[in-house]
Amino acid sequence: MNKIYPSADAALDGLLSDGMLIAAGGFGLCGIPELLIDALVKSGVKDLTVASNNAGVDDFGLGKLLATRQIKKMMSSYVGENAEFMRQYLSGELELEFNPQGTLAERMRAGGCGIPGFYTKTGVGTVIADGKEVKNWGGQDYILEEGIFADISVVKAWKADDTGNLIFRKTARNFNPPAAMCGKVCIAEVEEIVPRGSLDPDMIHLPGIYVHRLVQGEHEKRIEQRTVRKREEA
Amino acid sequence: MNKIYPSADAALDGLLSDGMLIAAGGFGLCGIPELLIDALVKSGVKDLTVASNNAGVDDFGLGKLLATRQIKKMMSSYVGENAEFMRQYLSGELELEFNPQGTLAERMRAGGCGIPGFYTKTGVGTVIADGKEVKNWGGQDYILEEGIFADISVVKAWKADDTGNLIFRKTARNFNPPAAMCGKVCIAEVEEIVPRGSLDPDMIHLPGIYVHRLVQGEHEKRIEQRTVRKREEA
Amino acid sequence: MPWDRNQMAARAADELEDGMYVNLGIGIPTLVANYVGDKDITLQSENGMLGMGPFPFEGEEDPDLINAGKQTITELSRTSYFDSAQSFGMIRGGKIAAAILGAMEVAENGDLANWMIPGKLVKGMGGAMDLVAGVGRVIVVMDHTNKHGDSKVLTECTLPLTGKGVVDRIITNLGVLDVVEGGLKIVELADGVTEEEMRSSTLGNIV
Amino acid sequence: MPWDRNQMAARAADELEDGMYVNLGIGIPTLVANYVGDKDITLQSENGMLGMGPFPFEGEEDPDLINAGKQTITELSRTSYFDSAQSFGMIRGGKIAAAILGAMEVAENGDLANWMIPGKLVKGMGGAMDLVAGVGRVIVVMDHTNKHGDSKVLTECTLPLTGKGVVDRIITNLGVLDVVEGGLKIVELADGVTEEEMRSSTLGNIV
Repeated sequence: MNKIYPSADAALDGLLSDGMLIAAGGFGLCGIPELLIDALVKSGVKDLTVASNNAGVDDFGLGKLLATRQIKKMMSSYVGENAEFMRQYLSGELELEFNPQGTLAERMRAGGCGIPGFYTKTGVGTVIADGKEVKNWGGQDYILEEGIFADISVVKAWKADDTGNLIFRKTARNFNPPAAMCGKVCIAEVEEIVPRGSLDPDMIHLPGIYVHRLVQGEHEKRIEQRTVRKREEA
Repeated sequence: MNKIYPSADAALDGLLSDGMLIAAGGFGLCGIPELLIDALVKSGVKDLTVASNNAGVDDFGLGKLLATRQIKKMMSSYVGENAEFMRQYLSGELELEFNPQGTLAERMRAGGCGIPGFYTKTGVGTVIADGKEVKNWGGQDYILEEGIFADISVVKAWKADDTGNLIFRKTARNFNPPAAMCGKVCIAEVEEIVPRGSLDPDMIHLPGIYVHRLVQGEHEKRIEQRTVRKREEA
Repeated sequence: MPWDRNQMAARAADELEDGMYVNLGIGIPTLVANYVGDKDITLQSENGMLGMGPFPFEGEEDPDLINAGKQTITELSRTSYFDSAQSFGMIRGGKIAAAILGAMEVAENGDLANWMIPGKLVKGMGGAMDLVAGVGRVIVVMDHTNKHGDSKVLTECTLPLTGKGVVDRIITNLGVLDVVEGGLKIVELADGVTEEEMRSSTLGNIV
Repeated sequence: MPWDRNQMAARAADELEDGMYVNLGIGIPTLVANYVGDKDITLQSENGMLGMGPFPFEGEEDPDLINAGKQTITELSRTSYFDSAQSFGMIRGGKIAAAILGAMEVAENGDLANWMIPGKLVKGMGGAMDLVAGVGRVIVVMDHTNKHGDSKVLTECTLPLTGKGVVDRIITNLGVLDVVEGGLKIVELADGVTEEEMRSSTLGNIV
């Protein structure tokens, strides 16, 4: 059972259709599936709904799919870094469904865990609660949020073994595991593929059962806000 | 901020009260908090409700707390290994709330994650669904299950650093992370405590924020079913 | 001649395809692992493991490494460990392609009873209700009749259910039945078992 | 004289106790880290990290290591990483003792608005709604008035809410207010700020 594909294009082959729902990993530009986003652009698939915490910047990440107008709707928590996004949104070309960040992450995990709905107090008393079912426990209102069941997931990990077991690196883990879990088919791009047995079974962040296709490639890993401190003089 | 206590007794000091709800990690006799169970026996705390997948065996694990009649009610999925349990249950001395195993694990995680309720199709159409709210998504019924919010959690890990970051070993992980998450206070017993910085930050199974008190000790780690195969003759 | 336990296990193994993640119950289902041959099958143990290996060699038992039946086992090069919430997340989420399970009773509508006999000692459902509700395909492997000779394939279950309408295929010593619209369909008969024999041993409606 | 940004941050740092896990928002709250002194405080970054360290030395930036403001940071010996579902699980589950956040408006009943100005560009709430709903204690640090001199401590918020009745304490350049039954209570005044000055700069009811 080979999960390794020679390119991001090949890894998406046969999986795409217009109007589909894609869950994408990453936070800001950190841990985003760069290669798969480029392949989505190339594929020309359109009218996409994309569940992703952010929408990239104008010329990187999901911003590339916005530039080509392939996205119809975003499900996100923060889209402040993307001018083209704002232009399309304000002109009515793009739909936007805001989700509190934790609600978005939990909705993805819930979808992956077969949970169609869960209650949270996040957003109670705000616009986020509009139209949502409310239930009270112990005097506190909670709103019903629904699991996200995506058609495909596109995620980025650090290392994989050939059975699809994944390891992430530092804060590049972020939304990648929950995004991977909620897709019917999950495609993962990684920096390195190692033979099975190379990774410690106790230290797998995402078991291979969640990962259907793998592609290895070079990543730009652009930094959004380069903040540094001065070395003290010795 | 010292989290390390010299003994299991000391680690429970000031936390116990009759009638409290305790979440315990472990599956069968694997990964159970042996030392903390012994300390609970010694403490004499009574009328406990214990959420734990199993109830130990007659002379080990939670069976010890059953023998002393300190448990009023168990929330479990499988209690077939414990004759004293059955005797107390059938004589009406012990209450029992059966939970499907995955529902129990998810209820613990939910409690730890501030989720008071979630929907699952596990148990629909069975006695488990009796009296529970039902909701339909896409033609399929789901039942509402509630988060477990425990007073304390007692868990067993392999290693800890002094800030409470935990690592588990193989299938001894099981219910320990969700049990740890759902307690107001979590006490963890471990085989080894290492200095902070000794564990890879990418490879922490349970961050120290969930762990309030730590104790190191020797574990019997009894095997319930010793199954082996013969070495083929060379 | 009806199939024996090993033949039933071998027939059940035919249900498995390359690349599948599978959960095997205790009893005959456990034997299925012996018949997967070259197929790339990954076994889940619902206490928190994918890639379950065989029993350890004597002296190499590890108390931290057991399966859902609490037996000592081993790991493989593909193995990963995770906690119980994650384990049942993948079960409930439909990531496990198939579960092969034993049963006390199966009904013509796919109802399954395999966890409790009222009046007898109650042990609990463990992970069975989660498995039958969550996995892609539920295959039951069992003797067609109980020790009294009564059919275990019924019009309606008499025991408390593990799941409602959850069984896809039934493999017994007499052959293979599918749960379809309106009842059960004979897919295959064991060598020498006649359709008549299958029908007369089955209380559930065969369409 | 009213407090400056650093004095406000130092005052906010007094709220923190040994052993606390804390989330700091952007702006003045970020400065709080400079004033925790010897206290054993662990900073959470909600993108998936506990034990956030300072900015890296030049040339040591790691694109895989950023905070919730997307700035490059470093790790400490206590650091652990986890995914976003786990991160907000600990926030929603009340495991974070306190969040110190900026605000556009706070009302006398603890309502908080800090994510959106209608008619202006909408950027999104990020993790702010989760934080104010979930953490043990919400401390707002902000200037008492906006650049037009209007009070930001109101009877009722005019902007879309981030959370309803969520604020516990407000630290401004004029002093410290607590949200209590019936309105706001003056806890402390900045050096040289009079009660009269605090009252006249505050639209919300001071009890």
